[in-house]
Amino acid sequence: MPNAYLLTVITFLPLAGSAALLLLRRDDHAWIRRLALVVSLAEFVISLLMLRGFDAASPFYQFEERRAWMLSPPILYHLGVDGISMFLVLLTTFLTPLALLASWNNIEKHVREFFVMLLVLETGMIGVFFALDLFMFFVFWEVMLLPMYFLIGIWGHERRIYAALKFVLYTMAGSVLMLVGILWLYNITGSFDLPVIQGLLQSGRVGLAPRAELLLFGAFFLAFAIKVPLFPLHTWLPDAHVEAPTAGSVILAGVLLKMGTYGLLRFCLPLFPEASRRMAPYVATLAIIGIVYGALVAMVQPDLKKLIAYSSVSHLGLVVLGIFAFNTISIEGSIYQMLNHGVSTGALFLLAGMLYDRRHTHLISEFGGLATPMPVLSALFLFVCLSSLGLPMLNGFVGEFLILLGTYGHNARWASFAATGVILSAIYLLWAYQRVFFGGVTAERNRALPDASGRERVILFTLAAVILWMGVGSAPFTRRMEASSQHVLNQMLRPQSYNAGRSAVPAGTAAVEKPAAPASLRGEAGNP
Amino acid sequence: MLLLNHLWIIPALPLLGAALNGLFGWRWPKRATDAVGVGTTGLAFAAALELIREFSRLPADQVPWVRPYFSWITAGNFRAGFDLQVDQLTVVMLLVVTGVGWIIHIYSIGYMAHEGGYPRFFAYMNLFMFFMLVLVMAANYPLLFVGWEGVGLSSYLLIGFYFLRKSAADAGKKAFIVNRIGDFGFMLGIFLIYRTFGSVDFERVFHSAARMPSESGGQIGLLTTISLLLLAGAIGKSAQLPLYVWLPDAMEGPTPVSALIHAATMVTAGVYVVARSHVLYLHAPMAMSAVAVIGGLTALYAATIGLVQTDIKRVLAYSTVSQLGYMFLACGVGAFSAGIFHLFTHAFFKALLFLAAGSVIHALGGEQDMRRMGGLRQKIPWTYWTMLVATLAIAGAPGFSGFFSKDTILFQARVSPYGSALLWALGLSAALLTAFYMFRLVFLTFHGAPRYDEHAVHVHESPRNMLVPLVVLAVFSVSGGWMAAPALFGGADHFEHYLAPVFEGPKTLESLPVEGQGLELQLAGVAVGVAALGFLVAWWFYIRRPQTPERLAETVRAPYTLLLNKYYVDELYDLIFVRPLGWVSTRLLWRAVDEGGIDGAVNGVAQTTQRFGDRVRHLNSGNTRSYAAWVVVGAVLFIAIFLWPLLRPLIGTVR
Amino acid sequence: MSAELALFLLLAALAVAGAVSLILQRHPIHSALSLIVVMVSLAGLYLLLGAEFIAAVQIIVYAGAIMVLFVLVIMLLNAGVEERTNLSRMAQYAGLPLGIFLMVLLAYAIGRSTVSQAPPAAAAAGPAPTKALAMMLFQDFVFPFELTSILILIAILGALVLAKREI
Amino acid sequence: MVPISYYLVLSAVLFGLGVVAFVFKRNIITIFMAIELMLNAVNLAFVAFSRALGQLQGQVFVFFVIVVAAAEAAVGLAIIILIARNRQSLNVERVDLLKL
Amino acid sequence: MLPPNFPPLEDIFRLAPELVLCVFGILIMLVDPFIPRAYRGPTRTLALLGAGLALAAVRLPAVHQGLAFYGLMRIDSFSVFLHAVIGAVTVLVILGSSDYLKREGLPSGEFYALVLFATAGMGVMASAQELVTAFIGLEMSSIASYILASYRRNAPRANESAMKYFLLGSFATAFFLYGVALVYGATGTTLLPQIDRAAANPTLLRLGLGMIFIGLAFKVAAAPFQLWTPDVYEGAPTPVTALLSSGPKAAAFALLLRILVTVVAASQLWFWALWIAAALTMFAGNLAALVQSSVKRMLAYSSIAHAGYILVAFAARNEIGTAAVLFYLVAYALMKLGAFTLIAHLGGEGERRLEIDDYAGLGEQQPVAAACLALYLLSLLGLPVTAGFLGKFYIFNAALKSHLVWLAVLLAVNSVIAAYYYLRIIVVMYMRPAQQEWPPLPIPAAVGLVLLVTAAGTLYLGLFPGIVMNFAAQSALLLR
Repeated sequence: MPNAYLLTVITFLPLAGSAALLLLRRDDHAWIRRLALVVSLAEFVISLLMLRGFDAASPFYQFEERRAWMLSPPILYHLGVDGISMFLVLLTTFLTPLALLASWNNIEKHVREFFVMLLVLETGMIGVFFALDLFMFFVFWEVMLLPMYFLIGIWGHERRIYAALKFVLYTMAGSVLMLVGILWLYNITGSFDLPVIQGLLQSGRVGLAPRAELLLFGAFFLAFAIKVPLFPLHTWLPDAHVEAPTAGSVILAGVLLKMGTYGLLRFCLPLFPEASRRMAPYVATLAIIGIVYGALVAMVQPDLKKLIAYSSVSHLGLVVLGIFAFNTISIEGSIYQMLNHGVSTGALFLLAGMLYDRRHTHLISEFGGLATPMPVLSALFLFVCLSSLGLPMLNGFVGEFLILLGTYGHNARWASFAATGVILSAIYLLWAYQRVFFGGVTAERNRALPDASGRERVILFTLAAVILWMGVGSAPFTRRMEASSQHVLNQMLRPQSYNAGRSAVPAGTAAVEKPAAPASLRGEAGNP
Repeated sequence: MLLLNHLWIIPALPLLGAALNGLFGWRWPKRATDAVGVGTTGLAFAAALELIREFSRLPADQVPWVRPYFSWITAGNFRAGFDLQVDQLTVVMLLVVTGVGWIIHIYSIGYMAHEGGYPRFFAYMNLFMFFMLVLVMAANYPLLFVGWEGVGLSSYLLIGFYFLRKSAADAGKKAFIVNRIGDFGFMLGIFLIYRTFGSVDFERVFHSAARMPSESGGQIGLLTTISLLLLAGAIGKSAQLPLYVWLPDAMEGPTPVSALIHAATMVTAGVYVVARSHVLYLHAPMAMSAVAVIGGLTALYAATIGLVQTDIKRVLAYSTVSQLGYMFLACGVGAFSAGIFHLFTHAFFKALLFLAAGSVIHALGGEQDMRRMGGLRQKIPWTYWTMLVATLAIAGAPGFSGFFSKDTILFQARVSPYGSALLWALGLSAALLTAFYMFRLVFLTFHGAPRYDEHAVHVHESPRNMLVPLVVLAVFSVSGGWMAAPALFGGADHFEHYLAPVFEGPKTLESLPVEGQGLELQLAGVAVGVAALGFLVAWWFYIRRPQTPERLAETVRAPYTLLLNKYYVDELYDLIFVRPLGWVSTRLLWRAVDEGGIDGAVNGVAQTTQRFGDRVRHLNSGNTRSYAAWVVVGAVLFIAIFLWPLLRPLIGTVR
Repeated sequence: MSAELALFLLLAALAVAGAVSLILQRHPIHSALSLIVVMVSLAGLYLLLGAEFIAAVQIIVYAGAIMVLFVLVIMLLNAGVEERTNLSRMAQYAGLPLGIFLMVLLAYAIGRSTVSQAPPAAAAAGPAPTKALAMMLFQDFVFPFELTSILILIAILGALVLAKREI
Repeated sequence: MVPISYYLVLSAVLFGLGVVAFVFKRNIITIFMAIELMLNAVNLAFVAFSRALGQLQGQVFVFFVIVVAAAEAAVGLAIIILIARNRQSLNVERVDLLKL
Repeated sequence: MLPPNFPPLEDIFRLAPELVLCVFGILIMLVDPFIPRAYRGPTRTLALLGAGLALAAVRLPAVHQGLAFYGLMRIDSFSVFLHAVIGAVTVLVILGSSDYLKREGLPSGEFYALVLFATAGMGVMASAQELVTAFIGLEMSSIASYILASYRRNAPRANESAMKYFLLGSFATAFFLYGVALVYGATGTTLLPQIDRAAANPTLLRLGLGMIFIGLAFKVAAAPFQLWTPDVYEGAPTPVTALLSSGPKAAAFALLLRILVTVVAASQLWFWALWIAAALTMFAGNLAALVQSSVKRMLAYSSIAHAGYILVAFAARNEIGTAAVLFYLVAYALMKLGAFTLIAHLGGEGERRLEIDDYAGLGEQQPVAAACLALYLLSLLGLPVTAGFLGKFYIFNAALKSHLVWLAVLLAVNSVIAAYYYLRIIVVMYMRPAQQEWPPLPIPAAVGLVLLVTAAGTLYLGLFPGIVMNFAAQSALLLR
């Protein structure tokens, strides 16, 4: 079987690349950049191989790799991909080269280390999406912190150290509790293997007391909610974004935030359905608050990057809402919205970074009337803004629409409140756009700013193309997510939850057939 | 059958034009831009005609003719496809959009000749055409919404065309955001439709809706809710109360834009949607009356503001709002075909008015204030006469298109089961005011003595490529009405019959007894009389006794200023919504909650930990005796724990 | 009240008195002497308990060697009267009271616990306890015994490293 | 025949006094003496127990304790001498370079 | 021709490591006087040889497991494991200290001899199952440590740390000893396996075990007995600190563990004490470390915190916990040895470069050293793919196995607090420019070797803990 090691290769290729980078002379910047770019592009191409041979109809993990890693406690080297993780990995591998290009020549110090960090980070993120063993998942989850920490802390702006520490401590606070949760789960089920645990819990062979389930849910949820970030836990985000270098912001917004929502989708819902249902109203409330709150705060930000950061809070609130509406449409919408947000917000940060390269500031008041000196950049900026505010035929709309549609089917009130975000996003984005690009040129020094360079055009037009494509032809994506997001809901079905009649799946949107055990469940069900 | 099978060609043509002009326009010669911009639209027009020809051959049972192309959004069992459809309603809209659109494009060549960003302008215009066509040809709500938002976008771009002017940029933003507020309702409407009917395709929705029982007047059932939600969107798009505020500001855009988007086509999208969803509305009486009332009120309200405005384009803007009110009124009383008919005629004469106004502005070198016009009749006769025609049409002079459409609406308002005397009165008074302010406009602009500096500006008639469109539109403004002239005027009401398959609504005309016809005659007479009255007052004010208006304004100061300032609605909204929002976001949410509350808490925890750390650190005083003391403390503590069973009784005795 | 008890009480009183005066004396020499008193009285108690050998060792090694060492060092450093500084509030307000409380606690707990008293016959273990002691020391406990030799070695080494004058 | 618990109480008292002394005294040498006092208390306990149990082990342990005490004394006094050399005070409270 | 009651040869084998160490210690003492001061080669070689041989000799007890010397000693894979750890520690310490001694101009012969003797003592503690023997082992290592602590005779700080260590240490020892006496009195034996069997006097037994706990708790620097640690570690010569923080601590933990596992009464009695001590210790260490300005002292506090983590595993009182403790001891020894050795090296003449701020810009000056230090710190922090993480992971696992959820949560909270100050050093090293210029110090071969071993070990255990962990788990099982 040719795909036997595909996932391993995808996961560790960037790591190998970074090792290779270390072999280069540290002042040989040209080659360092080239090598890094080549690696990341190769990575992207290889990751595309997943599409070939990916069975869209199957809800189960594919290209699985399962090897024993440690014996006591039994920890596996277990990779696998399904319709959810595949696209997130593709997003990662797609954004990384762009991030590399974006930081082509605005990194002054430690160029080699910078690219090394970026590649290590890529490995970490991909690992998070592939790992099917809770221990492995946690390892990648934590490892990925470090490069980000350095990216912000070393190559960031003025208050970078504060931001970096805040980022790490926030995340750790959550993830350490998740570790407790993972081990507790292990002591209950005797396994770290996600499919096995899933099977045990779902078949009722191992039961969770409601209280225990709630606590476990909390332990996992907190970690993910911080990462997302959900409303009251979001304050690390603006700082991190503002201080991070462009590439850092892009990856942070593009991928890292998705790890939170991914975690919710992959662990919280399937493993702790009852708790999820019980907490859903509260989570949804927070999500909605986040949507409105983020938008409103974004509206009044004087700093472009901060504005985008808060807009992320708003958008991801929507994603969380979609996830906790428990139906196929909204969940598919959420997954799709993760990708959209990755692309659009990534693009926004890239654009902000380009402005920064020219003027070394993010303050909106410093700009104004830029449409005159740089028509192309401004046109593309508008395009991205439109996609981010959910204009139909651009990617953003599809996700929002599906989420709201599905949520409306589940709870009309939630959807109605959430939909106000549609208005607000238009307000803050267009207002910011107007202040930056419209009107006469306010500051003289802005008059001579150069328009988008060749490199920048490559980046931006690529993104624009993707935005348009995902907006018009969403079917090829959603078709591959269908089975998996359906599967998430099926995994939420427990015998008792039937009798309780609290099946959160609205009739019609979710087939109610008992899911067969995943291939990997056979063999070693029920470790000691 | 080429076009029937390839409906997509029609929207695709302008899109192509937009793409070409947008990408390469800036390095092309101007002529190429014209060719692409106007050519694609013209082709679209031709294609539309061809389509209508083919469509007329279609057996009735194949109407509406739906063509699915590719599926756009699919999730679960939800599917929104890129499906286009054709039926009589679509045909009418197609004619208006492509026809008027094309004419206006031609006009723009002359009008925009000396503007910067020429290709950009045509790219935006074509983009608008594309979205508008998608809107009218869409076969399901999401796709309609695509067009809906798309035209909003293009209008945003075109209003903000002179983006160097802050007012223009603001106006564009305002238009988009206000529309968004309406769209918010529209989206919810779509969601509810899906939840109710399990589909968003027109055919299935209407089919199943038709079989649902009609909801009684008072009750707000599913259908009513849906209809009201959709109505919210329509109100936003068609600038009805209370979301009309964006349209007058939208006049910041170039005049052809005002003519095409803010008079002829886009703003009528709301009417189109209501008409398109008439099945839902007919089952929701309450929604119907909501439509009617809003329409009627808007018609009157906007007209009153129009009375005193001095900016020529703003007058026309408010008149547009008012006329849209008429259309809503028509739909509200169940006379959908009448509404569409008025849409049709209005497209011609209002476009004509705008273009003529544009011609005037062009002639005066950008002057828009009527107080600095006058006596232009001889200088720009073509413009004058065409404008006069349009004015007569809108005022409802017998024989002109406006007469028929408006008359039908008023009549329906009176007699239809949904109608009432009140609605009729609203419409009638609006008609009066309309006649007055339109003639006021004409008199102020073309009659009397010139009030502009004749040495500074030398007035010149517009070039031919601007005049030809005026003439063409003038012709339609007159003749457009005859195709719908009711029977009693010797006309054979083609229009009503043509749309009949779409609106199997109340056929009031056929079911009308003889005295009903008499009634219609009387009503028509009243309407005409009212219009004439308006004309006379205007004549009296501005020709006979030109100083009267000032005196009047002096005598009734308060109402005058109120009208002059458009009832202070903008200020009101600013006070109620905009400022509080900004304040809350900045002071409360950002500073207080975010930085003060949450971040404060986080940093507070950090500092508290530090402080604790300092405490613990100071246990290490460096003095060995203290350490020993701590050892003793620990020893006692632990021994107490270990000997607990031994000590408990002791403690008991102590108590 | 038997003579033995009387003797015990006397010696005990002496020991406690010595300990107390160790605490109260201000000059190290006096403290050292009072400690010697304690040790000697303890040796007496050992005799009462029938541990002649230990009693001897106590006198020779402890009172003899170790305490002499102490006195020597005191002389060497001619340490004067100790100054009763009270820099450690902890020791003053927590250490001392709790120390006394600890003493009471221990005394109480131990006194309350009834110790299994072996029959006096077995008490005089074997004819010549010292011989038996030697046997035990050099057979059962030969390993720790050897270890103590290393311990002494370490001590010598330490004294050598730390206290020798030059370097 | 004196009950063994008398001895034990005595040893406890002595031990406690040692503790008190340790906390109370300031002169390093006397503090060290306090430790010796505690060790003596331990020895007394050992001997008493060995008597009570009718074994000799206790006495052996005492022997070991004494040896250890001797070793400690040697090293401890050496350290004290160093202290006295490096700073002209034997007051334990004055020896506080290392703190916080 | 051996005397009649000479112990069987087996016993000699079983105690081979200790014997080797003592023999070489004596050997060094004999050789040292005959070689000139400046010439340090031979003693170091001898010391390394001795430590190395001792480490190798661990093989012997490994194959001849069983009781020795009338059951005073118990050689099982538990003690073998610890002997291996301690031996390795000694080798590394000797390697790491040689250059330091030369730099500071300290006599090396006595130093090595003392290190070897101390190690022997620790070995005894690790395998003794008779309390007095254990006590003597304890004293061996302690007294040797006192001397080593004040090895820089003329540095007042060194003397002070020695004094504090000595006074408080013997104070605690007295408690321990009194405990032994009481246990003996209560049960009539000091052999751990027999304690449970003997018809015990409950109160005395409780008291005795309690006193023993107090004594050992002091040795492992558990709160509230932890106060001596920072002062002693800071004052002592850094290589000695490296030894103290790894060796004696491991031995003390071993003894504690053996008692806990062998004596059921103890494990019942101690539970709450362990719980409280663990919680207190974690917080005491981390909170105080939060506000330190000297790297050395901060690491001293952090070692307190880590003792707390280990105590959590104690409180779990199950095989997993035992295994976790063993694994953690290894990981911990690696990290601390590496860190302290590096600090000793970076400290420079007379250990003057100890402030955190002095490390500013180290990442650029000495990338290798900075990278190693960062690795140790991250491992102490408990970030994955380091030994520290897995150690913590196993501890969590053990705690949750016996449902100590809240203790686990406290541990979690603490590791977040800890993250702050570990990361702070990394921040300074990599994200701040150097203030005043310290001359970059080339890393000598021996130190480099230590760094290599410890760093590699930290990473390796972080990725493949299998070997060590299985060994630990198995010895934990055999301990019962």
